[in-house]
Amino acid sequence: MNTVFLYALVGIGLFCLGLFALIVQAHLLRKILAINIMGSGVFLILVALARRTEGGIPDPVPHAMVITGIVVAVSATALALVMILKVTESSGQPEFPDEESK
Amino acid sequence: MEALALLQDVFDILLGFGLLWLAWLALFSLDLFRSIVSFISFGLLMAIIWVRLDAPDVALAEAAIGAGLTGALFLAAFAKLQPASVNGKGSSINPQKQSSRKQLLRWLPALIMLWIASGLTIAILALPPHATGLTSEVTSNLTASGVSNPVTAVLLNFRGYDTLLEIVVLLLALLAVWSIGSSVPSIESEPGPVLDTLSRLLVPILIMVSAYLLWVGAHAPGGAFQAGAVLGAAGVLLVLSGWKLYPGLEGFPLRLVLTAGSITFVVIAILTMLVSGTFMQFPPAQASILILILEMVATLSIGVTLAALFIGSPPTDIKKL
Amino acid sequence: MGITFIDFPWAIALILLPLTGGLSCFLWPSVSKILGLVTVIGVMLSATGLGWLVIDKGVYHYLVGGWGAPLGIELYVDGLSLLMLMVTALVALGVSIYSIHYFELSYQRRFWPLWLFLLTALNALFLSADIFNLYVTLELMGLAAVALATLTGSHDAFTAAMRYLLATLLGSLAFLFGVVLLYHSFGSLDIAVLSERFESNITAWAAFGLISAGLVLKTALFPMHFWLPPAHANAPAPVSAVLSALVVKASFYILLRLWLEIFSQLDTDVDILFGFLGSIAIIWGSLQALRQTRIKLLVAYSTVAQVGYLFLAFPLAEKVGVTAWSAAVYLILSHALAKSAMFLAAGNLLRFGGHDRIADLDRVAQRLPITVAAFALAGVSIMGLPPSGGFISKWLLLQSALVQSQWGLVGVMLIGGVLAAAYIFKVLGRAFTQAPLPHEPGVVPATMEWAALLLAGGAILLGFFASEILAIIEIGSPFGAGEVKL
Amino acid sequence: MSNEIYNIFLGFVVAWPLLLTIPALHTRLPWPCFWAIFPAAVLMILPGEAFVAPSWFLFGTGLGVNSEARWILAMTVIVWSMTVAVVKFSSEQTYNFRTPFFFLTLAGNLGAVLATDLVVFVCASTLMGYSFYGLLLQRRNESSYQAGKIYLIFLIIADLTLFDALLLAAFETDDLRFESVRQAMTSTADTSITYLWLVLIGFGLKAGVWPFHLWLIETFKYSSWPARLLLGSVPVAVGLLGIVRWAPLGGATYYIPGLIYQGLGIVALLYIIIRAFSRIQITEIPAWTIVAVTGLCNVALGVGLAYPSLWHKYQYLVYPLIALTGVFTMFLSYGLSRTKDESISSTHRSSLNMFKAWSENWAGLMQQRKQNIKTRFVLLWGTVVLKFKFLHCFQKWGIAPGVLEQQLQYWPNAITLFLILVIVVALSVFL
Repeated sequence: MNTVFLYALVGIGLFCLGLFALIVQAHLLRKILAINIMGSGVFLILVALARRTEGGIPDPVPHAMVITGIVVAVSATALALVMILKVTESSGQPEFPDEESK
Repeated sequence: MEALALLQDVFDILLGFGLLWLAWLALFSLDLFRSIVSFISFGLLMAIIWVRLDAPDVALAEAAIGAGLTGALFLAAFAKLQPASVNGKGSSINPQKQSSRKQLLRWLPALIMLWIASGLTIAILALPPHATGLTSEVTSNLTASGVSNPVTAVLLNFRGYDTLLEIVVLLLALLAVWSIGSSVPSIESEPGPVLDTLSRLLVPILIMVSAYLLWVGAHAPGGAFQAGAVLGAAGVLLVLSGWKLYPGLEGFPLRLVLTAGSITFVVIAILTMLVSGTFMQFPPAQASILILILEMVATLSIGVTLAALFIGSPPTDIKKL
Repeated sequence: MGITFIDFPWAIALILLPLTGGLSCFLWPSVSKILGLVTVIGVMLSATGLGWLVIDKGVYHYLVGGWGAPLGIELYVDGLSLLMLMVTALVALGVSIYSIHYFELSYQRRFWPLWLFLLTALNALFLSADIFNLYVTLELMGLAAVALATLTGSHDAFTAAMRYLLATLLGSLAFLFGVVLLYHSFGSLDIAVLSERFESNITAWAAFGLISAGLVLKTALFPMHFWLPPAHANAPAPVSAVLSALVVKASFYILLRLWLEIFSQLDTDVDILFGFLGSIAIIWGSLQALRQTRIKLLVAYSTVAQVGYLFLAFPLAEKVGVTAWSAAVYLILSHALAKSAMFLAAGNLLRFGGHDRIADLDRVAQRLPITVAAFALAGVSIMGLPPSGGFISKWLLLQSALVQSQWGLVGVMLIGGVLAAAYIFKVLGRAFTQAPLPHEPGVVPATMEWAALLLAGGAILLGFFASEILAIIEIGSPFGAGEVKL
Repeated sequence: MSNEIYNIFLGFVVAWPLLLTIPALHTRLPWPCFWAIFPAAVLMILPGEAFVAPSWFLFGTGLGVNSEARWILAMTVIVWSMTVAVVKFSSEQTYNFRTPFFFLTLAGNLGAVLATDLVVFVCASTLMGYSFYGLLLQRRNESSYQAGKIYLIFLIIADLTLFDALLLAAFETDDLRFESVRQAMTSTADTSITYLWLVLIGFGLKAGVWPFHLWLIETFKYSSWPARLLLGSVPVAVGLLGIVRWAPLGGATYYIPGLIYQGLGIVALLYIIIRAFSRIQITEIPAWTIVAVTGLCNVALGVGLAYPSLWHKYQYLVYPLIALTGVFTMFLSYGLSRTKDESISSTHRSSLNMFKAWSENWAGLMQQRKQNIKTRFVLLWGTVVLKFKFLHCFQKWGIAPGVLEQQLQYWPNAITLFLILVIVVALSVFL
């Protein structure tokens, strides 16, 4: 059972690390990376905790949920990346305009 | 036996810390390119962890979509970003500008983050060590679902409605990307001889792998999304080696292929409603063939959509309209 | 087979119609206008059919795939979700009529599929009774909304939409985290099953914290509203209308639903926190609206203020339950209609004058009487003047505050009313003065004017059907037992 | 005439002008303004009392007509028809965009007159008040815009006050008809004083009762013909009617408010007399007359509040008096417009000058003194401002919200706040 909680804690670590980067990193590409890593953290917790079954066969529902989640994440990432390009094109910087001046 | 368990624990701990370290590198490494490479490695490590957690379906999806395609998307964006930001006012990443206020802005979130992490840790450790979730429900209904792989059963039968919406999300992302329509031309490099040969060799293999994953998904790890992602990877490889879609196919045929997955889903859902009276209720006898049809078309759509997302700019036919 | 008219699966039609509509608009872009309009009319009919069904037979359950909870996904319609679906259909109709002439040809083919997918997401969201399914619909809605918000293509729009995208992704992730914790604590994703199995423990409160914060971020409650004004102000007018009228409300709806069904079992003081933030949002949003020099920003900040009113229902519902919740629902409905009308009217003014600076809005009333009338009628509802939907909702809120002697909240609501009157007359007053036109005005097609008036008229009409609508809210008694007294 | 038809007709009287607001209707109809008033005129001469309460309407309340309302109705019909006759709204060839406002105001006015409960009265008088704003701005110049702005501010405050009063009334009683509200307010002393003051102030603002007469004078000076003629009957008479209908008169004794109100009325009259001899322009006279009349009404109301028995004895006089006020001021405005047009006769003017010369000796002195005090005050204030730099303070206050908003939009701040919210929400459950 240790494995379950070990990986769940790693998931929390990823989530918080991503959140931290989402706040402090100005570069938009890194913000998107951060969102992706946060998502991975949540998925990790979801799947890790699914192994708490007694029979040894993990609960398949979280697995399906994570596959759905991964597809959603890649969709959001693709959209975000194109938008970063647009923001950069018009402002010359891959950052929010208010953060560069600070 | 005990030594083996200990070894496994050590392996798990190493994997966990490796994952955190790669995440740190991806987020805070000074060089953006290194960050992205770290992110791709992060995805691969993640796939290994999924295997460790007995989730081979997720591992396949992660390796193909999470690490592979997302990584490729990031790399492509990175490549396009370089000229864009150089043409502009130049990069603003200037470490000397850090004021004391900015320092505070780093410490305060860090503190809060520690607080949240500890709160979540307590919340998760408080969970009971044993829980069955929905395992028993899935197993008892597995025979009626038409497939023997429980994950595929959940994805395409028990919670097929979620999957329908998810395919729509993917399509929507493509629509959005096309609507925004980056004016930065996609990378048009001459493929070197290595890439050229590689693509000639790899693409047929990838298509084979995709078909296998699709077929095997009914009773073993695999399925539409994994197969679609592999197909998408083949598409990416083709694009990278300079392959272009025949212009006549860029219009309606391409759009039809892109929407085929969703359309088939909807059509089958309505057909089942007409037959059994309930939306998306597959009759157990026909369930396996219906799911196979669904997965085949969905794989094609997902693969093409992912490849199109990688290219980014809409086909000329769409631009004209 | 023998499906009678009333047994027709209207709920499924509400999801499949816009979905197929969106797909066909993508396949045949040249006829997307007609396809889109037909779809939206179909959605309107389906919503009416569902309404008939639910009013006639009570709460509606649908087991998708025939599995049922906890294994499969269920659709669930009670009075609350029915009203949300109906107002969605109505706003969608108005916005679609408006859009026919608003977008240029090249934008039509981009707008319609995205918009119909957004409509799919909204309908699916209001129908769903499964928290993971809610997550998927939230993401679908968020991505579609962001994509639509970029349609103007300006630099400001992209920056604003980027911020919006990050905020909405973060909100969804927090929500998903909460869903994960709930699933692993109670072993189900179905709201009804969760509600049965729920018990207050440490994991539950962490889930509650994550879910509420994520949804509050998406609902743009002060101080989480940072993304809303620029995103709503820089989007094309029909998109702003949908974002303000429906998208913000969708996340509030989820919060309300989960609060009522699941988290009411927690012993919490969060309602006081929500009430406090809501009060600040009212004052802050109104003050900011008053400071703006552009109409669209003014209207966007007004949304921030009106969202504040929604959250006042939480502390008030402690004692008078049904009345306060009904007030919130009524406010959602009337604000949806009024705010969409306002954004559409602002779009007309923008089209007419080529700008939306309030100071230069002179001499519009003479040229665009219908638009100004729409703005004024919507303003009446936003201010909460009788007779309008806004009046009924604010009346109910005030009444519940008075019954509990919550004088602070009464004061906030009254000040909010005065400020709302001030910012609305800041625009309306300008429309009556005389000034020569500096340049050739743009052409505003009649459909665009009448669409705005239709929605504004709906907001006023809501004031006349209070008892009927309150009766619909009671179906399935989502807010517990009790009766609303006007 | 059967009861049902009578009831339907009652609703029709109010709904008809509302319907006519639609341009497609009133541009096609010959003499639309006369037709708009016509049902009301018919109702005026129809015998009998009626009360209609359509259940679908707001809170299930309704409209009604009785002998009291008939007086006011008669006044409304007379004043509106006269106005129409004088101004001839739709005689112009081009489409006049004020015409809809005319119909809206009329509908609101009729609704308020026929209202039998607080909610309908509020709805109708709100509609009337805001559409009257449209009529006021017919001249479309900067000064009329300014005057309209003042009117609007007063109107909004008045509506909010009345809304509070309405809320208070609903808090006390479920039935919002005038009679039951009056009874409920009389029986419970707790809120009734607050309610009374809210009503008095709200309608005082609406009717331009001294000291709230500022908007009345300004509006009268700068507004156009229809608005001037209607001023006495639309906002003022409806305001007075509101006080009479809403206030708990004739029940409990409100000695102190009654006394204050009598005092206010007398002060108002004195003030107007002084003003009249110092610097009133001849065109303003109707406006000042209205203020004087409302001052008189204040005295009467004060008496009624202080001595309920007197109120019972003479209350039948109130409605005719209000009706007379409206008609009288309209004729006054109309008459003055004629004299002004034909230039005021010389004798009239000289007598006016005589009054002026007489008054200036006395009032001019007051004026000078006032000026003196004012200068001193300004000087004092200036030193205070300079010393404490209050001005800068105020400037900063103006900027502060903007700066704060920018800080809120700054991404790290925003997300940090978000995280704090997560923690606070989770903790507040836990604790």
